Amino acid sequence: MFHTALTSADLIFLAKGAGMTILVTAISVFIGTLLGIVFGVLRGQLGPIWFAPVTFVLDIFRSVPLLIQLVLANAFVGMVLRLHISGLTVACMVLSLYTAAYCTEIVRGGIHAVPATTRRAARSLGMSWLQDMRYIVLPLATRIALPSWIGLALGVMKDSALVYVVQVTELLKSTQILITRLQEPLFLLLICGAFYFIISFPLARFGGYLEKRWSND
Amino acid sequence: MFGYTFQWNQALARLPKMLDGAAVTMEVAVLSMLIGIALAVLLTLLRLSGSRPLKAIATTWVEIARNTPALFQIYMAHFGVASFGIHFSPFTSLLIGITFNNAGYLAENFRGALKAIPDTQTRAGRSLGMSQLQAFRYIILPQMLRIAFLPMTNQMVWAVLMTSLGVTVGMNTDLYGVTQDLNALTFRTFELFAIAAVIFYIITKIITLGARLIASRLFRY
Amino acid sequence: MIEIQNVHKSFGQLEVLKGIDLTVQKGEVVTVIGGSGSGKSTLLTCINGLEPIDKGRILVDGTEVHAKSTNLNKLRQKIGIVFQQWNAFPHLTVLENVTLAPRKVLGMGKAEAEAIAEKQLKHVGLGEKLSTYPTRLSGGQQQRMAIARALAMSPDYMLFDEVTSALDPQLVGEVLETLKMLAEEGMTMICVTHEMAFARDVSDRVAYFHKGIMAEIGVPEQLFNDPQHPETRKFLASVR
Amino acid sequence: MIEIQNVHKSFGQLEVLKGIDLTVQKGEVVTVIGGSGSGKSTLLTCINGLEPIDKGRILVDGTEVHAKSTNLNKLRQKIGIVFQQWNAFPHLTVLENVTLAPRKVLGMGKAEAEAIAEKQLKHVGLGEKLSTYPTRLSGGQQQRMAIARALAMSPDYMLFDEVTSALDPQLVGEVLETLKMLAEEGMTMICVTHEMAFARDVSDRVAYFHKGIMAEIGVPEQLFNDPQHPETRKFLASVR
Amino acid sequence: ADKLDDIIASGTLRCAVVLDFPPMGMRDANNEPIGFDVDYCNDLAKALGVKAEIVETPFPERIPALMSGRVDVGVASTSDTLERAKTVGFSVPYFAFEMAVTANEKSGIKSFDDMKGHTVGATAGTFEAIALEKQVQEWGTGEFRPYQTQADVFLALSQGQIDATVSTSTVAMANVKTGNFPGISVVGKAPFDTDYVALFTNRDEYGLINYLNLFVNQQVRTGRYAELYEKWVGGDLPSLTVPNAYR
Ligand SMILES: Nc1ncnc2c1ncn2[C@@H]1O[C@H](COP(=O)(O)OP(=O)(O)OP(=O)(O)O)[C@@H](O)[C@H]1O
Ligand SMILES: Nc1ncnc2c1ncn2[C@@H]1O[C@H](COP(=O)(O)OP(=O)(O)OP(=O)(O)O)[C@@H](O)[C@H]1O
Ligand SMILES: [Mg+2]
Ligand SMILES: [Mg+2]
Repeated sequence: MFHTALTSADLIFLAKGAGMTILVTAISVFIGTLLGIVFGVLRGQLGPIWFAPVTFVLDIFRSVPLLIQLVLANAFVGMVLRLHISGLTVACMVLSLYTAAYCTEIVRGGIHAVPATTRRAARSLGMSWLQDMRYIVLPLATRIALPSWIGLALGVMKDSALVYVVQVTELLKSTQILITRLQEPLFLLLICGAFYFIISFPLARFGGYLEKRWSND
Repeated sequence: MFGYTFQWNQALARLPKMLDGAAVTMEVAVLSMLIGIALAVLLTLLRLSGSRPLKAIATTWVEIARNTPALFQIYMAHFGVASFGIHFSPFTSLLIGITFNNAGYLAENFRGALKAIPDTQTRAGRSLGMSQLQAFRYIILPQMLRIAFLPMTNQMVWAVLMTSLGVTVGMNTDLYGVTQDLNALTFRTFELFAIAAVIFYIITKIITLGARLIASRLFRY
Repeated sequence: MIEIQNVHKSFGQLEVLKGIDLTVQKGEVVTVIGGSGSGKSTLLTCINGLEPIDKGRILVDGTEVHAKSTNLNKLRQKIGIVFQQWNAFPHLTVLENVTLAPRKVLGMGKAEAEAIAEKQLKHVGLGEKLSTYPTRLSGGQQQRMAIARALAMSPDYMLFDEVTSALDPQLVGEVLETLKMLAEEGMTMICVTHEMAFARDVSDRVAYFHKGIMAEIGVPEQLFNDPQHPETRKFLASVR
Repeated sequence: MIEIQNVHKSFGQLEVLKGIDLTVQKGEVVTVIGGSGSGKSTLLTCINGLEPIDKGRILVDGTEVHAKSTNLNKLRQKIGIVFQQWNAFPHLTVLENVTLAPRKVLGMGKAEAEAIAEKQLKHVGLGEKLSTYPTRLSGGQQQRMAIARALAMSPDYMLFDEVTSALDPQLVGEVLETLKMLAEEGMTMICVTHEMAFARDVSDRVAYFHKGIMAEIGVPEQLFNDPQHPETRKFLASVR
Repeated sequence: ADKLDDIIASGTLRCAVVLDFPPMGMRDANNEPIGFDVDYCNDLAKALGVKAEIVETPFPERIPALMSGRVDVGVASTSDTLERAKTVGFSVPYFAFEMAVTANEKSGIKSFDDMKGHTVGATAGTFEAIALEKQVQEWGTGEFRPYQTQADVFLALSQGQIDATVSTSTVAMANVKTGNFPGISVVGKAPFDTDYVALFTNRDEYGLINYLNLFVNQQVRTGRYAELYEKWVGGDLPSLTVPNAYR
């Protein structure tokens, strides 16, 4: 195949970058999803009007390039608030809210898709709001929302390539560093692309499979 | 309360330059959408075609576009393909990268939209004497575009946001590139990028509202 | 005893119930008929407190449904309700559909809940379908499951809202049979229905609703054979 | 003249048509009845070449439908077909639905196509709905529009596949009236239908399909009053 | 307490260093940071009696990194322009660059003026990028492309995406020497002003700026500056003072 100057140390370096990508993604998706669930449920309870301020704020996260969000958050936290927070933290904060913005819509859609009559039936049996949420809405909404959620999580993983601007050395940045030293751009880029693909592709397919299976019954 | 003195005048004085940048951003986004839609229709047709190699090419395109970061795709369009001696300007590289991404995502949307159109529609067209292509052109395509209109609007928004990644391939005329250049000159990071953020926000709002307007005029059924 | 006293109810501008009075005794079967949009469904959802009311009051065994102090979840345990649209919980098996509320609401143990559920499911003729998912059931079977699900809470009252109107004609019979059986066993029931034969056979009294008013109420023979209100006459003529 | 000669057709393992012979003369109205899955729809889609056949041949005015050399698009212009499922083009107005094929297939000018379309739409009673979108039409109106759309191509033959079976009962009449009118005007028609009264009134001949076989064919009086085949008898008993 | 106190109290000095800017900042075979700026930061930390922490920052992110408190001091070959001094506080210059033109041999460019009409590039946000972009605008022909990192510039140059670049001569020499970029060579000087670069920190940290000034002075006085220059660059030691001017 290729003749390459890539050493095992370099591979470990790349692996560290990949680890950082996964770490940032995992933290952000976890927090973002929790927030998304809270916001999504609240929206359902409060209605669109009362929830409008939150909707507006969340909408900003979907309307401004992530790169700018990161640069701005970084500048704001450090320059304006003068808080000493690591780049990793800023990256996770921004990505979490970014995730939450999309996740709120997914959760709302999932809850909305549970027929009102089914929920009425649950309440008529004497179940409380919480029981209805827990035993009826949660399992049903999950089926509807899970495929989109998988798509979102993978999207966040891909978008996490931008956190290099807050000095977090994730996979793509690690690749660029190695390109600097080894000057084998195509080969290194292919390794990097393959990594994203190998994680993303099967999961995306799995999401598609779930969607198909659950939409059938 | 802040330990930082905002100097908005400094940044606002550069607003005209940033608006020029916004125009370039729109240019890239619109072009990438137009070409992207055409390519996506083509990819959709290829995926429907009986030919295995054509199907494989289309599927590979769609899956790579959807499963790797856009930043990676743009970087690849500039530095990756240059390893073969093919050189694109930053503008072209960015356009290629975003278009590649758009086409992949849109093709997937179109496929979903197609599934929602019953076969009987094609049958009805064919029984009126239309050829396969006529039935697609006059009956399926308009319905497909309608169903996929919302996803297309979202993709347009993403295309605008993706232009910010052009800086990695040396782009400095788009909104993000201009902002970054100005930042290098003045170091007023917060003010400049905040203004850029507002401009991006306004652009995306115009797109979504415009799309709604177009949809209400276009799709009256 | 269910006492409905001068109940008014609007959705926004639209006045759907314009002062309804009706008392249903223990063991009585009251059937409600009337045109679409006359407020029949709304009345049922008011009785078990799913909808608030604007004026008047509803008492169930003396408890005021819409009083602030009323524990609705508790009250609803004694009022079973089955709706027109099948609303099986699609992610649970038939048995789980029926045991869910007894276990989570009444805090019953699994074994006990399952014993009750099996009994009720056999009662409605679904003894063979315990571990089937509702999506695999016909509409009629789904409705009977919904009845069993309500019965598993041992309610004192049952409300039925056009439980057969979304069914294919050949499935209507099996569900009506189940209702008839319940009536014969002495369950107190309010049935909204479009099945006139059923109303005539099973009810103690039949009420005719017209545009938010209870235009007429009486024993079946009288109401069907000698309707007093001109609207009742029109309605009966149209459905025959 | 439509000549169907020993036509066989399978979907995979399933043999759907097992040797059908039928000749329809100019001006004749043939009705096809039969149980679900007996191959009625399949036969119609074979006649206009939407489905290939395995054996036998179909001639329309002497042209073999499934010959390689046949220009199907051209052939289909003389065979109008209307399906059970409404297949209005939802993105076009009623007028555009009807003018599309004349303009794109026949290359007609806009004015000419619209004149023809308006005439046909008036003919089926939709003269007032020209600029409405089909989603705003009732099912019966949609079917009548589909008929006008087919007629606008000035076909010599019309095939109807259970055009009323997806309709609400009160809408069936208006569509059958339209068919009757066409029949009276001398259109050559093959109608698949479940409406026995219609078959009896309008057809010159009625064919009974059973499991891919044309079990019986005859004039309506004979087929309905004195069916020869035991399956025909069974079928007629079941639909009465 | 001011920042100087904070640093001493925390026991760590965090320096923003650009690591794709050889020989000032780069990575060795183990991908560990090395270079002139890295050593300079270590010296500063030693003087303060604390541990040094190298924070890699691309050129465009140097100031945000400082402002966001992610680093204490920039040791990042930062030109001390007046425009920037409105935002951050600079020390006296600690290094001075001559600007050199590096060209792809295929382009036929032999001098700075030959670049007219060609596609040229430089690292976004640097002194030379700003000057070169202005020059291209004055020429009125050709194209200027800013890349995010110095590495991308040389990658683009060797791939033939750009024909020439202006960079600090030290960087140009170091990159050509690595042999990573076949077909490029340093063809001459660029007639830009000498690029004096300074350490920087927050504008209002006078105590720390004072300390930095003294530290730079000490580095020269003790010969450490010459030593590091010999180690990483070699050749004639550039003067850090400006004739006929204070400071
Ligand atoms: N949640 C609601 N919000 C607004 N309007 C409602 C709501 N529920 C019912 N309505 C309106 O109240 C009126 C009475 O509705 P209701 O469902 O009680 O009628 P009904 O007698 O049950 O009719 P049907 O026989 O069609 O079921 C209708 O006009 C209906 O549109
Ligand atoms: N495209 C197809 N692929 C596979 N099987 C098919 C297809 N179309 C029809 N069939 C099968 O062929 C058989 C005959 O179908 P057809 O639609 O011709 O029946 P039909 O007489 O029109 O019935 P119905 O009265 O229900 O419309 C059925 O068993 C059907 O499932
Ligand atoms: Mg109702
Ligand atoms: Mg059929």
